[in-house]
Amino acid sequence: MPQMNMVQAINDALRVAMRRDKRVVLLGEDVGKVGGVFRVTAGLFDEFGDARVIDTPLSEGGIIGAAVGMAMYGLVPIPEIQFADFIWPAYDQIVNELAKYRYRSGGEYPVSMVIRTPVGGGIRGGHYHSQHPEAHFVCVPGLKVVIPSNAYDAKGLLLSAIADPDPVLFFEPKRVYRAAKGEVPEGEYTVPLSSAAVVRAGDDVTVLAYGAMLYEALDASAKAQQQGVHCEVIDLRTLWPVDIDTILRSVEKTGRLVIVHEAPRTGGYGAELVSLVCEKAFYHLQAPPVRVTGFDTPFPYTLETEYMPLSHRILPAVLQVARA
Amino acid sequence: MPQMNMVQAINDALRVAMRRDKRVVLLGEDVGKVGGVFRVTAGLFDEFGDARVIDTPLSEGGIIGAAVGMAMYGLVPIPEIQFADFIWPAYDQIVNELAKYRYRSGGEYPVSMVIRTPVGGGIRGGHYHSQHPEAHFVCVPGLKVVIPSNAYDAKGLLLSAIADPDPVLFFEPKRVYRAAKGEVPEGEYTVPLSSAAVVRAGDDVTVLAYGAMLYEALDASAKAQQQGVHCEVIDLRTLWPVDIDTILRSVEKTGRLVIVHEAPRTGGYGAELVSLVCEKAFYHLQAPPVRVTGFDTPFPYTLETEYMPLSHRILPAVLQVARA
Amino acid sequence: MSSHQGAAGVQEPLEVFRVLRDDGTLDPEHDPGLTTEEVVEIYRGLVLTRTLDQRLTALQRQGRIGFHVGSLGEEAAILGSTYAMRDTDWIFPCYREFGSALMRGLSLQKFLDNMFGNANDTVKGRQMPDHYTCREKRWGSISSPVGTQITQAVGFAWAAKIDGKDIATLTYFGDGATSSPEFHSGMNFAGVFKVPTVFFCRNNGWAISVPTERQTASATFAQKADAYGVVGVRVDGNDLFAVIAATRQAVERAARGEGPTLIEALTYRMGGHSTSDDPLRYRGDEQLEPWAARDPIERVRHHLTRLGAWDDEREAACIADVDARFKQAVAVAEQTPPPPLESMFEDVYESPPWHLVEQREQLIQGPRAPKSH
Amino acid sequence: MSSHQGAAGVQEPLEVFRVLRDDGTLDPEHDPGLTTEEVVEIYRGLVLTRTLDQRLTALQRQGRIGFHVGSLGEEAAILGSTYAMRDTDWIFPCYREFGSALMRGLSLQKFLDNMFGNANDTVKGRQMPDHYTCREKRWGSISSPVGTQITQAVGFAWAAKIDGKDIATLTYFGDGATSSPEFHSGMNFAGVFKVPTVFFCRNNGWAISVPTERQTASATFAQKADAYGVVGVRVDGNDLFAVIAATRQAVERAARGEGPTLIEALTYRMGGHSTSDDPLRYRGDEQLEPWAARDPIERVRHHLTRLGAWDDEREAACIADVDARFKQAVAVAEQTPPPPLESMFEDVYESPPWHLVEQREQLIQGPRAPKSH
Ligand SMILES: Cc1ncc(C[n+]2csc(CCOP(=O)(O)OP(=O)(O)O)c2C)c(N)n1
Ligand SMILES: Cc1ncc(C[n+]2csc(CCOP(=O)(O)OP(=O)(O)O)c2C)c(N)n1
Ligand SMILES: [Mg+2]
Ligand SMILES: [Mg+2]
Repeated sequence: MPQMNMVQAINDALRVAMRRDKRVVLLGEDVGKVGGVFRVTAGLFDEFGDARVIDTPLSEGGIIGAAVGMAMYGLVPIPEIQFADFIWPAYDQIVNELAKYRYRSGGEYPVSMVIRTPVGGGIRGGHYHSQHPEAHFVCVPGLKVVIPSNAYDAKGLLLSAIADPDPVLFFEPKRVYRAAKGEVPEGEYTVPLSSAAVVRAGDDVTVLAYGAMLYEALDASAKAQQQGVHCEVIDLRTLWPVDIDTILRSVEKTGRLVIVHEAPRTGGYGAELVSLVCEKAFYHLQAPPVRVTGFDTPFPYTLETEYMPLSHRILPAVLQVARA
Repeated sequence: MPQMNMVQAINDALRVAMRRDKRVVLLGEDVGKVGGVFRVTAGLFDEFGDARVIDTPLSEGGIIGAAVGMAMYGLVPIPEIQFADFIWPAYDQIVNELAKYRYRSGGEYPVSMVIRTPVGGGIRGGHYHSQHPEAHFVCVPGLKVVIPSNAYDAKGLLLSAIADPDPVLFFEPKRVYRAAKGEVPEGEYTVPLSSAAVVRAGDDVTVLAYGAMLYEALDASAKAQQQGVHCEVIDLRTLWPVDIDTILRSVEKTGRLVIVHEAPRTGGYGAELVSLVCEKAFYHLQAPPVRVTGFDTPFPYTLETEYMPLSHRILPAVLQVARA
Repeated sequence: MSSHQGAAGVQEPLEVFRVLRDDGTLDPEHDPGLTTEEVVEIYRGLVLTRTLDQRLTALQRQGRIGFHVGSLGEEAAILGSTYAMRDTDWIFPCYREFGSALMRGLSLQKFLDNMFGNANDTVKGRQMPDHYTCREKRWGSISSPVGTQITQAVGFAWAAKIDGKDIATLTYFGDGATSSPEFHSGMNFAGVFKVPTVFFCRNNGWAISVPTERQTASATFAQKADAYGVVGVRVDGNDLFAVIAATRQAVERAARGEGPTLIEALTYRMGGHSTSDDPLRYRGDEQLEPWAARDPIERVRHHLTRLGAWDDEREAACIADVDARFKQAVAVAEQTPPPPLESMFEDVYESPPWHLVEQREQLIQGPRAPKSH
Repeated sequence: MSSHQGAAGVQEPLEVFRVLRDDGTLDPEHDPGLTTEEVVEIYRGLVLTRTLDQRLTALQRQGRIGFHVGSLGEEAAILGSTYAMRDTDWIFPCYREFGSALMRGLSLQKFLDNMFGNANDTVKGRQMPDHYTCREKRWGSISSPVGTQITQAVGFAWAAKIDGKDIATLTYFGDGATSSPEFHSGMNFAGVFKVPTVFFCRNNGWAISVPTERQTASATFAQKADAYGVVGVRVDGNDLFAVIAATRQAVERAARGEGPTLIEALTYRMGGHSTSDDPLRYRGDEQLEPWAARDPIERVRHHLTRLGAWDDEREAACIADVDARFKQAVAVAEQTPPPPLESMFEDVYESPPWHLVEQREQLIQGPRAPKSH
């Protein structure tokens, strides 16, 4: 099986989807000739041409609005937002239009697409090239939110998302774009949406993580093990609708919960996870759930590694929860 | 003391602020000659003229972007977004600019303003005239989020917000714009931000509510009382930074928590409240916290009273939590 | 030749394209060449539209429906432009064009079902009145937010172009919507990619209480086309024939692969913004007078009367017919029950995920709201 | 006269305003009338800007700074326009105008402190390199998102107008930014309210890899002004004198209460978009040739040499001076420690609320990140 990093795996998924289905089109800023500022769409312009791999004017609202219309027609648009930090000009089209289209039209106009966008910090991007905005989308009924942590899942989840009848935000953790290498099958395969993966088994503490922070959670869990604390680490993969069963199964076993995410703590996605677990497994909890997250500030530049919830901050949280 | 409804109280606060400080300007769609579609700015155009009560072109992004520039100059802009449902085209200016300006400029450019906007359902507005989007703003570092439930607080909180050095989202619960009547002092007074009000004392269950749903929480609490359950109802008034002390004091007493909000449950502000209480008062909790909220669908039209977390849905939740 | 000069070459910016003369005759140079039967048919649609507007406003005043947003005075702009589109073309509406939907084939009953938000409403009672949908007639979905349909109309037509199909879209919006980001992006994308979209701007003088001179400092809306390398035309929106001719030209241009056209239809909002609005707060009734004198329906009637194709008797019969159908449809709509509870959870996703299944059960098992409809 | 005609009256849309002739002389009709000393002073700024660009790119290649976004080829457009503004006017920058900030008085040291994100950085190490701030010189705050400064510049100037002060703003942005919603709203608001803002569009041919013909179908960017009832002018952006003259006219217009001007400066991005970009992927080097032949700095040098006010010796001394100052500033910046941990929690609000106090303590008490700077 070929080795690929996440950029290559996503590129491969796009190629597979475009070869199989003429309706699939890509659009965005710099996705064409230059193949994306992260090279995720490299080579696709040459293979599929200007009508299907489209460099657009600089307007995220225009990109998503046009993609909505394309989807209504019957194409399968995969718009790219160059950095998640620049998705806000399209937020109206996403929240008020895309997410509500099927509902507001009584089912007459289902509108689905996959919005691809790189997220997260750790690339020295400061607060305009590091945001991790899942909380802003998980709270919007009608959207699905997906984030892979490795190359295999990236391709398999993206192919699932493209086939999905609902709009999907597909977040790409750019900190591990190149580092997350692994074996990736050629051709078609899928990783189902709304299915989390238990990536490390353990009985003491459940650690929920996703995207680039999964590796930090794993690193902290390995270190915790040396101190006798056995973590069960779950890669959520789909943030909404989340795989609640896998989470509950683990928490019912461990009774202890740590959640890791890069976004600021307040109003973050971690709060929803805490609440779900409290609602559904309260009496299993033996300690207060803990969120290890970015701080409630804009994402900084020089101090980014202090800002992010890296292994050195996860480990004490895990130990504290284990011993509470 | 004069009796006012919330519309009149807000109008009065604006007048007080504008009379005292020439730097205060209002801008928005239909805020001028016609005095706002809810008449909140009625009479201000006549008193303060076209340069300070400004009807703008139809662009929420333009309104907030221009207001940011005005604030940088030294004016005190109070932009109105006609319905919170239409705030999304301005979301980029709010999230990436307004909220981060002080931080990103190392403190050189503090930018403050009060963005007024009517929120919530119950006026037969369907999903484009009923949204209650606090979750989308509480998760953004740098913003403050305020929502009064009555006329007295509306004026006092608005005057505090206008004097505040940070950007404030001032949500006006339009369902009770006219119903929430009460005595409102003339002239200056303030209700401090980040201070919740215990509006009903009780030992059994803490109920957190705000805006229009406060009345539903109170109604349910009165009914619960008839069944021997004594609720402590807290009107949060400021959603962020929230008055955590008042919340904890109550939960530490009652050990039971019900949160009410109109917005969809998933990723809603209630999740943050559950998480904060779990983090800080876990061992006081005697039952799982419960969220009584709007459903995870776009806000419907015909079935809006079934959608909203009105008294009939709060009461069973309170009784369940009390008896758990 | 630059597009700037191109647009300017078509007409001077302040020139307004007219076909129907004051004496009821048509300028033969631009006459779109409709048969008298066709004009009568459209005329019936105009009368239907205006009559329904009046009846719906009355229903709202009686508290039987919650809201109505009407098109008084703008009927010719709306019906003429829809008429000019081919059946295979798609319409992306704003909220003020029920006349267009009915012309395309939305049934009066379905329209009324939406006004009452009942179980038969095409949008299942989820949206306000006047927010129906009619996909089978290639007619879009209505959103309250201003301007959002514009980029969507562009995306749709662009998709058809990519797919090699000769399909154009027409999108309606008001003068206020030209200030929206969607107008800017939609026009710009359409210009760059030569997308077959007709941008139909109903310049009715107002955005709720904000007059056009507060909306833009440009002398016309049509000239905004120039900023996007797009052809712009200004048409008398109260002249049915001019609207038809101009829209047809735009569709032909689209079909020839020459891309988009911006049409500014000069008309006037003769009523309030909606039933929630009281225009007397910001506008004197005397401002209506010049426009009343050029009423778009009267002008067609004059034209038809001159041809001997219409008279008072036919007018009365036409209105009586509308009234009868309306009464019947209202009666049915009012008796139709509200959408079932569980419908609230449908169509959020193609199929409800676990959390919606849970919430649906909670709602159904739980107590009913006291004021439930 | 309609604004359309007004704008057209100033110049034909495709005409480009030029002052500096190929032979190094100035068109006397439009000569902005600078003294030779003034021109020399600006020329030194141009050399400073270009030299720093080269040195910063080298630093980035050495891994000593993380990023740089340069202005190679656009120096005259940037410095000329800033020079033309009055000291009391405010600049709302994009990310490519460090030459403007230095001209206004940002110290080289502060600039380098920002490039290294150290404790003395005006933005406290919170933003990427090239995202400094300089309020004391009436120079704004840099945001990476494209276009957001445009409406803000309008709001600022509008506020000054409301306050009765004669203050204008100038805002920089690229050709790509004209597609943003902020350009649309900013131009529109400025037109409607006659706001004294100069919209300075650096048309450098590219938005990263997207060429101008993919950005708009309009023949020029200047003509977009017309859509807003605003005056638009097109100037040779590689002609320092033309840029100064056109910008001065815009400021004078603003001061007379006549509102905004859109200036399109025709120039070319001679480097990559930033140090992260490899332009060879989408652009041949031969495309640079015609622009290299009209290099904006060479042209001024030619002009000065002709006047006997500049020569190779002075050039070498000027660059040596820049290099010495640069070396010194880099040395200081590189030795300056990173911002203190607690600074991360300052300036989110005027004073930290309880949750930030808590989080600050958690961070300070907790373990340090392994790769902390
Ligand atoms: C984005 C947005 N902002 C504000 C509103 C509130 N609003 C509804 S209609 C309207 C005026 C629209 O005017 P125009 O585009 O001229 O259309 P018209 O109503 O005149 O047909 C406004 C401000 C809205 N629906 N959407
Ligand atoms: C809203 C937004 N979208 C995308 C980006 C990514 N991006 C950064 S610069 C740029 C191109 C800008 O081109 P232009 O406006 O012509 O300015 P130039 O870089 O040529 O000076 C893009 C797409 C961004 N910063 N902001
Ligand atoms: Mg209008
Ligand atoms: Mg450019």
